[in-house]
Amino acid sequence: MNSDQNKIMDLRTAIRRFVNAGAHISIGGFTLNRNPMAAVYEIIRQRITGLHVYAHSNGQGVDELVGAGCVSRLEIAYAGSGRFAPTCIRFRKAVENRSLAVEDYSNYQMTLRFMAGSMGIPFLPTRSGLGTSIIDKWGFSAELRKTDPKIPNQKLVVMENPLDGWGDADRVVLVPAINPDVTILHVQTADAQGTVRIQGLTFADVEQAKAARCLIVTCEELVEVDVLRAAPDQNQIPFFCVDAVVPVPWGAFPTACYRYYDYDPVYLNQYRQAAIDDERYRTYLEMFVYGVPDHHTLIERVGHRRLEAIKADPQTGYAVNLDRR
Amino acid sequence: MNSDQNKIMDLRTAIRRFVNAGAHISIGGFTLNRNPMAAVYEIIRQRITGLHVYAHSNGQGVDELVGAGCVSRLEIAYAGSGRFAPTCIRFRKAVENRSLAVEDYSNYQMTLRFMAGSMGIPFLPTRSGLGTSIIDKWGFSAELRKTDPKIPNQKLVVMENPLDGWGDADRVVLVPAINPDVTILHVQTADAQGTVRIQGLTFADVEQAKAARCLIVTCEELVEVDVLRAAPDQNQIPFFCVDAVVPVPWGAFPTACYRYYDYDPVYLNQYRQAAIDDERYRTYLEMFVYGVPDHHTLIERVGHRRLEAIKADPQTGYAVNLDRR
Amino acid sequence: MAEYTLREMMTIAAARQIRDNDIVFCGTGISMLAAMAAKHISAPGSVIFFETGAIDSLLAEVPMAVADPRVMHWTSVNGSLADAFAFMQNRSTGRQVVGIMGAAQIDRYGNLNSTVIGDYFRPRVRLSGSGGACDVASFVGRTIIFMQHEKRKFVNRLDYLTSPGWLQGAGRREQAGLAAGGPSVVITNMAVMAFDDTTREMYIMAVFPGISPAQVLDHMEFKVDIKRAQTFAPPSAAELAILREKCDPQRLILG
Amino acid sequence: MAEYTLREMMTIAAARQIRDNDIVFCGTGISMLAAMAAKHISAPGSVIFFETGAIDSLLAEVPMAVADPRVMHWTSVNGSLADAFAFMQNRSTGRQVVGIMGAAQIDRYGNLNSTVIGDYFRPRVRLSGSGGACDVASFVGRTIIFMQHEKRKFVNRLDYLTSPGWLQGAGRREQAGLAAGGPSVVITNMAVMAFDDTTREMYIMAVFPGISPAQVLDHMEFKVDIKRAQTFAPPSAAELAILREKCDPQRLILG
Repeated sequence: MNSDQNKIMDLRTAIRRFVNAGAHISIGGFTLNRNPMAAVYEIIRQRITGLHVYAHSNGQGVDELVGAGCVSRLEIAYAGSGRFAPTCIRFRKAVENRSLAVEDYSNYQMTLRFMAGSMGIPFLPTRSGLGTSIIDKWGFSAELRKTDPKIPNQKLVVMENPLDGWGDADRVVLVPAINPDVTILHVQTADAQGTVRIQGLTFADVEQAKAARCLIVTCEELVEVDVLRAAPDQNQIPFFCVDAVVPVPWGAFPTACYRYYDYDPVYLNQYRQAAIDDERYRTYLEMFVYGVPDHHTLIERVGHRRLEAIKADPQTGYAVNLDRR
Repeated sequence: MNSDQNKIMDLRTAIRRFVNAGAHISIGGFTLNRNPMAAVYEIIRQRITGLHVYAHSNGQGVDELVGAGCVSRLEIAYAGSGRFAPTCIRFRKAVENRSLAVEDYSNYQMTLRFMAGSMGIPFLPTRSGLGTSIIDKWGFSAELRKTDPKIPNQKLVVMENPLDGWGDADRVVLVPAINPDVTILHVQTADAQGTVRIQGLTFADVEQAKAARCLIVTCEELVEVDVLRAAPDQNQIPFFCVDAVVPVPWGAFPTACYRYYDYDPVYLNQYRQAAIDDERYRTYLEMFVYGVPDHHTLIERVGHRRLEAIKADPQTGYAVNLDRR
Repeated sequence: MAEYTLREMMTIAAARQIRDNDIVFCGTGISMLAAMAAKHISAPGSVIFFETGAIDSLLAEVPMAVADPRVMHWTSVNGSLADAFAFMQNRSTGRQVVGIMGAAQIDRYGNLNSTVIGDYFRPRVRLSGSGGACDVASFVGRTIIFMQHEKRKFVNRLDYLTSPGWLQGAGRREQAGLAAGGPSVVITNMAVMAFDDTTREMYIMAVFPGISPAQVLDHMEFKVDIKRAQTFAPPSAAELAILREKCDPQRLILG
Repeated sequence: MAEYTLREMMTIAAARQIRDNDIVFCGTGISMLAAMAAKHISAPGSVIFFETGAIDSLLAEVPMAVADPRVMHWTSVNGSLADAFAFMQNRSTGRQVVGIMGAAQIDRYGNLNSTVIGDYFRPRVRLSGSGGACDVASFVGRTIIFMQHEKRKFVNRLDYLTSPGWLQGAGRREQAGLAAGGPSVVITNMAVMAFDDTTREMYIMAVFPGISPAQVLDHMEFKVDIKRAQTFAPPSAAELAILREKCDPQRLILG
């Protein structure tokens, strides 16, 4: 909770101030859309490690954090980037060589966990997962859970319906609330005070934002307060939830930002090629992350031609007839 | 669930088809804003009785349904219409002469009950109400509850937190889901298929709509499908939730409809004057409800001068400098 | 010295309780006016929001209800009831919220009744009911309560406990499972009452000019400590000017 | 007779399962293509929606992911994950939903594994995980499953049960507390399998032209009833034309 009138800061400062080693974090977006990639690359550049990451299907951003060795624990529903990586490659390697502890949930269960956190309640109920391995197989052992006060003692709890079967439900799964130390979103527009307007699908961004103790918002465009106040029905996050506003054009690249630009198939295919080989992946990190001082330089390196190709068409919000093979 | 392409019908037909004697219903809006008043008056005109009404702070519409004797049971958080009636007068009379059975909840509890219904779960948890009379005093007896399968056996359940105090909560209140037979909303715009766009605050309309088995939507303006499809971020209810689309200009009158018209202080003050006296109230009903064939005639009776006075200013969405004493 | 009405003094008394950066939960009437006054006087960084989902409304005109279209204009976000109450139940935002509320009955621990006078099942007077009051009182960091000072309103035993104050005293809110916050002050037509930090019992913090602590006690069913009672500093000309000219020029609330 | 690829036939086989007025939950790839084809061929009133919250997307171009900006254009509502899954868990809307999904392993009751091959704690192959699959399989009226017909995929025992099918057979879903619905058909590169109404066990409903039931059994770890097996009616020229020209002209999915 923060009512300052001006929360603008540069990305390096925002990450340094709010994302510490071992922090529990979540990032916005879904698979190859509106991941806060500039912030992800800055976290990698600052070599922040031991992160505990909460994700539903956050895709590209999560795979890059895992690939760079920033993450020690991951609670997740889906690790994929659509057709470009049905299973995120660095995620798969990390789990198979057991350098990453994983706890599996479903997308709705993770969404409800963020929602419970945002609502200030300990859990939310669902019928999802009854009878599945998601209920019995715990990635984090009961012992580990007991020793770490930052995670709940139970992965989830199956409970008989205490309302005598009301709602035609004998049994429900209670999934525990998540309150990340920090959530990072990339959005289309925000003002200096922190009011946020997301265009297109919001995914679980709003729940992740309101559940977090601190919220960093990177945005394509910083707009005057009046622009957002004139149509508040279209705003989703009130300024008092926001701690840092960081203007970063192309801040979701190589993932998409609806109405601004599409995902970059070239980058995502190159990433896949690099990800399957450890040596090539090191080279990728050197060239595109450690090797550049900031996101602006990465964008320059990508070059005008490719950026032009993915610019969104104003009618549809994506790049019509983009070659996506 | 209904995917018909054209759901337009007239109000008389919609009410006759979906609102039966003894039905469990909820109406949209809040106190003196966006109540579906045309639909409320049509229900009264059709002399539908024995309704079980679910309300948070639905205000004017609920008081008129109660005053006309349509309601036998009411689950409610707040019966008032702002400064015009801190306590709804016909509601107060009905409760005091015990012609109306009432169950009390809080606004958030009622909101959560609609939300649970919309989510298809038996209950939602909250910390609201712990230690209060809302927990121990049940307006509907356990006996009544056991005999009626349409209401849950418990008003609510207080439960220890099964997640070992996770979320800094020892105890929670579980409030039971509501799935009304029908919900009736008045909104600014809808298309023939049923996609809905509400402007300004949505109150609990969206949850009430999605929780209902049938949904009637009255709207100020019927627009082409393309109008709503061109900016879907601003739409709240998908067409497949909607069963009837009823274009009714001034359909919320005498309550307000943001960006279209303000509430009518003259009508609301006259209503209060009538409501305090049974004889005058009968006259009110004869003149303004039974005495008119439809809402259009009521609006004509109100007259051009008063309608002009409450027309919304395009900048602010309400009638600037309206005399509201 | 400036002339002022009792209603104006009560409004200013509440406004003075609001700190910069508070998120102020408002009802209608005098509570909304107090929040508007605070924003213009002492707490420019405070945020006014409504249970209906309107956050940081401009309030160019005084709303007649929390769902008045006037609360929807020029906000940060126009949300829903679900959003508004979640902000209060949420620990990080909730602790920053100060709720302003009123009631028909109050007890020594600041518990409130706004539901019924007499027996719940055979009501002598039926009132509006909780609305959001129970939710706010359950969730937020602090509440400011407006009351008329009358024996029948300051009672030993509430007919119905609608909104939790300090319940039965020290530690009881935590035991019940409620948030740590609770009633901060009660502002009446005679005095400003507060609650003892250890016992959580009501005491007289300040009496309004020309009123004696004894007179206040005459208007209550239960006794409270009067030893800490000071005399309330009346509204200044500046405070009154802002209240009258900026907040309610039509005197819709001030009368 | 029209020439067609196996992938095209599988897509048409799924499209034929979709009824008018179904609400179709789609993943990416072939499942999305099947839903698009059905809308153009047999089920014009069907509605395509995505777990990301996009409802009735226009899909002028094939999306590469359920979060592709192409799903956000010209929808009825652009919502959120919370909205999308609530529609499926909600009894009235959920029963109208047909979910199309795939997996790495399936058992005789249509339970699916998309999480891990080998031991969960010492994985031989780690897969993407549930995503929305477990939710959809738990909630909706019917599911259509795409599989490659291989012994290692049609197994006696799943390494991990990600998405509930008929669980251990008749009545078990209800006992577990799940919605009444369940798997309807499994479409593979060799056949279309269905589930017995009483036992809920998988059986061969139809084999693709040139494939024998015996061949199908050779590609499964468990035995199934072949007595009901008919020969699948190949895609018509009209179906193929729509699929190729209207749905995937760039052959992004059809290859």
